[in-house]
Amino acid sequence: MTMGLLLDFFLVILALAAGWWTIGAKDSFGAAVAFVAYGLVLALIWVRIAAPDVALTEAAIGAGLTGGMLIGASTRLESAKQATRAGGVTRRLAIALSALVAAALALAVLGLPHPPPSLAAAAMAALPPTGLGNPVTGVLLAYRAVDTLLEKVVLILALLGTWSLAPDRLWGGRPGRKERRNAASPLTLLGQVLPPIGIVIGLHILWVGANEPGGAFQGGTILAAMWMLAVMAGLVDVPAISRTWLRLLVVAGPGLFLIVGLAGFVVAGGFLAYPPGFAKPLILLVEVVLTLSVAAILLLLLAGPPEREPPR
Amino acid sequence: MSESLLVAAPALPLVLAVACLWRPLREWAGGLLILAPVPALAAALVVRRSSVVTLQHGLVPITFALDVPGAMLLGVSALLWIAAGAYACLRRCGQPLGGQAVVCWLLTLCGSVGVFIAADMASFFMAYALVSLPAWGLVVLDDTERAHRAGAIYVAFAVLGETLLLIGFALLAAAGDSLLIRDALAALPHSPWRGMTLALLIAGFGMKIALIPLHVWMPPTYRAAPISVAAVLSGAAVKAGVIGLIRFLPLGTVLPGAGEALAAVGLFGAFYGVAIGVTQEHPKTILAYSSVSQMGVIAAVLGMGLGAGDGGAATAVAFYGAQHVLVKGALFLAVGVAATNSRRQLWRVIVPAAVLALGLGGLPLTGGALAKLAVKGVLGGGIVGMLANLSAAASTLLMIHFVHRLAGSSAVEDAAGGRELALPWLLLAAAAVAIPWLLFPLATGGSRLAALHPVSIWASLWPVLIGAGLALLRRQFERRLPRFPEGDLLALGKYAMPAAMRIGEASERLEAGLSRWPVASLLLLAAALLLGGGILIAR
Amino acid sequence: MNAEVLFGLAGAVLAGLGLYGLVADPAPLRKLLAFNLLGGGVFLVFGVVARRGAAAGLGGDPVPQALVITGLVVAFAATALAVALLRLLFERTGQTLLDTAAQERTSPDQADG
Amino acid sequence: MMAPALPDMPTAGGFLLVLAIMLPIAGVLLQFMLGGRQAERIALLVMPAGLAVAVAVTAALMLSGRPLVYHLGNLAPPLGLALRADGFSALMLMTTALIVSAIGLFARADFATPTGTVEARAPFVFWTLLLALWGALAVVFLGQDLFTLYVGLELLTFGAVPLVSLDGRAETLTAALRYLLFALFGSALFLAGTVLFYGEYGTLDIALLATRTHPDTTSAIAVAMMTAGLLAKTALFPFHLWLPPAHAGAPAPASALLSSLVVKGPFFLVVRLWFGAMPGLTDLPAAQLLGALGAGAVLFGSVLALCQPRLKPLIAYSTVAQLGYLFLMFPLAGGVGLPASVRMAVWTGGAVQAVSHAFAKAAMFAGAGLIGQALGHDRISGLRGVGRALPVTTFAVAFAGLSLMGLPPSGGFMAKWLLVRASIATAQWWWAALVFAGGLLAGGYIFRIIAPALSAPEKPLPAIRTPARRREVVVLALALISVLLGVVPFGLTTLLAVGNPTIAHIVPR
Amino acid sequence: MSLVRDILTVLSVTAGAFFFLAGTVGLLRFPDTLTRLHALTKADNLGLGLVVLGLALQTWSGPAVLKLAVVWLLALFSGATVAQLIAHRARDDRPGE
Repeated sequence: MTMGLLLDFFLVILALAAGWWTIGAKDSFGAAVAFVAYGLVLALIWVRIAAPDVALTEAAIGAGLTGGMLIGASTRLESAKQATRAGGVTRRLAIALSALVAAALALAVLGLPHPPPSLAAAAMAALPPTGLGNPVTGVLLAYRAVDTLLEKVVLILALLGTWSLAPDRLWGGRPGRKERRNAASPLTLLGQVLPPIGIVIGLHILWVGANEPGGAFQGGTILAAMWMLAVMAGLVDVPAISRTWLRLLVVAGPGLFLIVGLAGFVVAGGFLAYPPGFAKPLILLVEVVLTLSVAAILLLLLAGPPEREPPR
Repeated sequence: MSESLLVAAPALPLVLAVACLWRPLREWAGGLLILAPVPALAAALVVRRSSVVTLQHGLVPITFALDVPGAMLLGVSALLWIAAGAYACLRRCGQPLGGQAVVCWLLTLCGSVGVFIAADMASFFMAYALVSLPAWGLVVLDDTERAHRAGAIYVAFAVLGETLLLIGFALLAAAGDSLLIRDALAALPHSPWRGMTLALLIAGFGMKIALIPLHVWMPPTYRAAPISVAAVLSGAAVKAGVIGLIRFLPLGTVLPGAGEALAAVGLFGAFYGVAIGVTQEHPKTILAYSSVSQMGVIAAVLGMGLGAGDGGAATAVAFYGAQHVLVKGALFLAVGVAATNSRRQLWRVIVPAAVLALGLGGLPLTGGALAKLAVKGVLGGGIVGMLANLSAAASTLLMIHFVHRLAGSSAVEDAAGGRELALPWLLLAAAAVAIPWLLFPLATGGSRLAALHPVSIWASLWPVLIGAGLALLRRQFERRLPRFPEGDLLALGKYAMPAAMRIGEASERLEAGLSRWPVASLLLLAAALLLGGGILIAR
Repeated sequence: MNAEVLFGLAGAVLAGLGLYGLVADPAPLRKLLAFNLLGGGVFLVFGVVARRGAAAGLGGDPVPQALVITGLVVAFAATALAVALLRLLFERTGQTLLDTAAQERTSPDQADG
Repeated sequence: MMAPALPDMPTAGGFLLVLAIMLPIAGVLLQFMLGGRQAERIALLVMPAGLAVAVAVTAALMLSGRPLVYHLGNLAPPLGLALRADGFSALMLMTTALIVSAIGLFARADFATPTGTVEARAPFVFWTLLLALWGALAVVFLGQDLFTLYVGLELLTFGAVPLVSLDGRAETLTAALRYLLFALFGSALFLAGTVLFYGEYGTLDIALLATRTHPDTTSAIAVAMMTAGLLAKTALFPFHLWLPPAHAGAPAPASALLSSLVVKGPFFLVVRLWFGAMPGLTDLPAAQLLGALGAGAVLFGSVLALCQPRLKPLIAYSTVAQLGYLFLMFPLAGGVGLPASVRMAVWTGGAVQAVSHAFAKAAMFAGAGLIGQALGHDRISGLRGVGRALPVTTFAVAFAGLSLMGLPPSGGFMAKWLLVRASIATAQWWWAALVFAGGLLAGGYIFRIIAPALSAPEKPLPAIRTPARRREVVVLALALISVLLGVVPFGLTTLLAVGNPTIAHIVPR
Repeated sequence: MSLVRDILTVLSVTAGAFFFLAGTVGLLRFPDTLTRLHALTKADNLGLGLVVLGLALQTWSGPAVLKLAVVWLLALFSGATVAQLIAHRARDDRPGE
């Protein structure tokens, strides 16, 4: 146990150091790199506190996607005019107030009750009818399904918001610039070899999500990463945003989820209720389609607003 | 049946106002202006006193009732509205009035009628707002720089008055836990906020009746408004404040402090109005200062009534006010009519106008003399009564000055309109003479003969004579009189402007600071900590 | 001192670091990084809450764990939208400052059609 | 203190709540998929349906006198999620449905897909986000779970931010970015509080929390953080830095939605938190702090509105000011021994203020849009003569102004009257003085618009593009509703008492 | 038997950790991009391989060993590619060549 605590202590030091670096780094690029490190350390911490599903998500989203996106942004904005640093008084006040709020938060955490309240038992008790083995997936797709559904709508709105920044003339066009394919580039090789393996792994993570750590979002992230890799290697191009199949792909997941939910009114006596015996297949079906939608949305979010003329 | 007239009286103008949004109807607007006040007049004549109508709609029931003071003021106001309406459309020489004019006129009329019959606070407040705010659209009708300046001042004071009243009414309603004026008033003497309530109500209504120093809006407004508008505003609309004080001051209860304070302010205003008025040039401005003075007398009477717990003051004041409605309305129209006459025929206007004007000073046998007689009892014979007599002398002085200016400055208004303009004016002038005689017994319970008694005649004559003497004196010192701008104290506003600008600039500087990200976000953190602290401290 | 307390305090400190960056760093991109840092801290506290609720043979309460997953996705969506805005702002103006536009709100005639 | 009530059981008709949320959401998905002109058509189709659902919810509440409750997936809280509509929710839902529909009709001219194009950027984004905002608000008004509400708030932010920068000018981009970042700041704080609540009570369901919460250190910190986060999102003074540029910079129909509805979402949650999840907080000094910030908003926002040279920023600062009145609810509804009639007055006053401001502000911004389009600018100094050119619009703006000033018979008046009465009854007359000052200042800034608009132009106006009569009528209708709310309160007290145990017992049914 | 496995695991993982450490020291101490890459890729690929080997000895079940092998191979492959990309970039950026 002490050995474990020592490891935890080490991880906390690492996380704090990465956090400190993220805030204190001289340039944005350094800060973004530090943030990726922070995300990875956090992922390890999640493993330490018995939350492997969160660890996977943190690694994929927190460190991977968010980090990658911020690193990309920091290189793009390198030449941005730098604002003057906040004045000494501001900084001192900021330090004082942030520290006070953090102290309050710490105080609140220390004041959490014993024995702690928990829904773990309730979540396990409600799991058999869904046919799932992983209670986290149960929470995400059955008990609190509406959160998950709305979260997908949040993603779609973020995508719409990103697209809305395109100039009118380029509306409907392809995001990003065309990557040139270069047969000699190692990236091309990577783009050819890795995606098939990645897709298998992504689907595997989705599939095991029903019973073990993993699930739609983590799987979708890997698929999106593979797609992005192929795009970067110039093997495929990002589709034009006016493509009907693309739009369909984006809304298919939440759409199907919604339809299944509404069908619950008829067949299971309630919105987002699953008919007994069909719960697991339905949930898996929803998850598969969600994974595809998530992959598409993530790719498009990474690709940004349309930058090329729409197809005629 | 006759009670339905009580509903029709405010409803007809409102309905017509809404209907006038439809353009073709506005072609007949002139007729509408004359027609709209007719139910109110009928109601004043035929509806039984103490009849109550309650409409049970909405959040609060709307209650209308008619008592003697209300009926008197309602009737004469309706008459003035008819006459002024006729004047307004005759003056346009057959051209249609603008939509803004018609709608604002009708809305103001609706409010003007409503305040006299409203028996609950909600509908009274509503009517009071109607009589105050849409009138802004009438004040600025001439669309001149002067009109807009006056309009801005007018609306500022109207809104200020409304807001004071809102809080006053809220206090009153809280005291009585009822929205009926009668119930709320009955509870007022026991209210813990009695002083505050009275102060707010007097200040709010004082704004309307131009109680010093809240009078500054009145001269520029009347000066800038078209003749017919000035007539209804000075005659009818101002009486919303009078009826407000009648309705909301607990006149049956002895409240010496408040009453005497009100009386003192009122009497001061009665002289102050004259003092500034005699330095003015324009007849409309002089009439405005006369209103300041006359309303001061009314406030004094109410104050004495309040101090003595004299419930009869209400009727006396209403009678005094009714007389003022007709006279002041007729005098404003006279300014307009005078402008249409050539200098040689001017006497046809001047003579009747002079009689009416001197009536305000209490010339024997006029309505003014009757009015002064009616309030004499309330004022008493002491120093207050004496001061009231002296104020009559002062009024005479001011009115002689008015007639003088009226004769000396024909064509002060543009001389549109023909001879037929005189018709509504003459009608009103005749009413101003006759109606006080009709109402006198109703108001005082006494006989008309009392007014014909030589003692009474002398009592009202000597102030007039003194006033005439003062007028001669004034002519002697004409050149040496100081000149005050319209709205006298308003000139102090120019010192307030830079202060207001400084507040604005300071706020903009503050905003520039607050809209900086670090400032706002630090404040957010501070707020979070304070909120947490605020919850924990109390634990 | 046990692991939960340790991680809980770490979460609070990380949140404080994030708050400081969000308040004091003038560059929007750094604010965005700080927001994500702050989010990480808050999620970590949630993780501690989940860990404390370990029961029924589970290493942690699955409900907060699931909520963290949803929260991470939402935070990512926010980051994506903000980055897109930042990039466009940079392309248009060559800078990404938040405070100048507000304080120089004097340009009189930017009529909104 | 609120009597501890048992968590609500699902009621008949609860499915309406699902529809109220999912109808717009389904619309968003369809719009995104079909795109182009279909986006507008779908929005126009969803409007009557959503309106009907809102009416049905309100009617169900009025008839049964009980709140509607639905358990999603037939699973009760704490493990499952509940939706619940009490009187206040139904009122806000109804307001949202009406305003979204009105603004939808109004915006058709601004956001028509041009002929010859399959899909244009601004129309597609606007129509989709219109329904998205509707769905998000429905979540905020009906959600019972703090985390679902968090997701709803994010949905609201993500729907609102792109609307701010819809025209793509650099200033609006900056405004959108400020809005987004500050809103995210608020989200993080809200989330931190949510976490603590779960850690302490093992549930996030508001009805369950109401029976479990006690004001210990952790809860106090949690509530403080959540409240601060919500204040950032609702732009209460002095956290309003993002609001004026965002609301003044967005296209007129979008500004109308943002100013009238979107800022009410977080406010609604503060009410939920303080009166629902943790009853008893309003007795504490913290409630006075909220009231004080509200007072600052009223005074400061109004003074700045008086200083603005242009119409839309003026209206935006007026929103900052008017939001302040809403926060008077907190100090006024406190007090352990407070009579139910006073609570009633506070609730009704707050609700009427929220609703009438929503209608008035929607009318104001829409009217400002028409004026701006007609004149080609929105400088206040150049408004002379607009009254002649656009009489209906000017009339509507004046009417809406009446409500903002709180003059009778408007809804704003009714709200202020009730708040003043409550402040007298609770012997906190300083709030009455604030209402007094706020009314005067509002009178000032409304007068600054109306007076020049009604005067004759100095020189003949350049060619005015007269808006379609239909659009003017929509603006007028919005303004009239805000005024009529004071006269015809539509059974408001009865509705507001539904599901509000502090006042339910005194309302006659 | 299991004792032998444990000993092998400890040796293997320790050796792996040593290579990681060496690679990291190289990353920090070497003067330019190419030499740093040199230190990092070699040492890390070998280090990860040794760690994976140690872990595989512990699990000793088919699928798990397979997964570990896949992890190592993917890391090798992507590490190699990324090193190539960085090296290209470093060469292109080097001034005066």
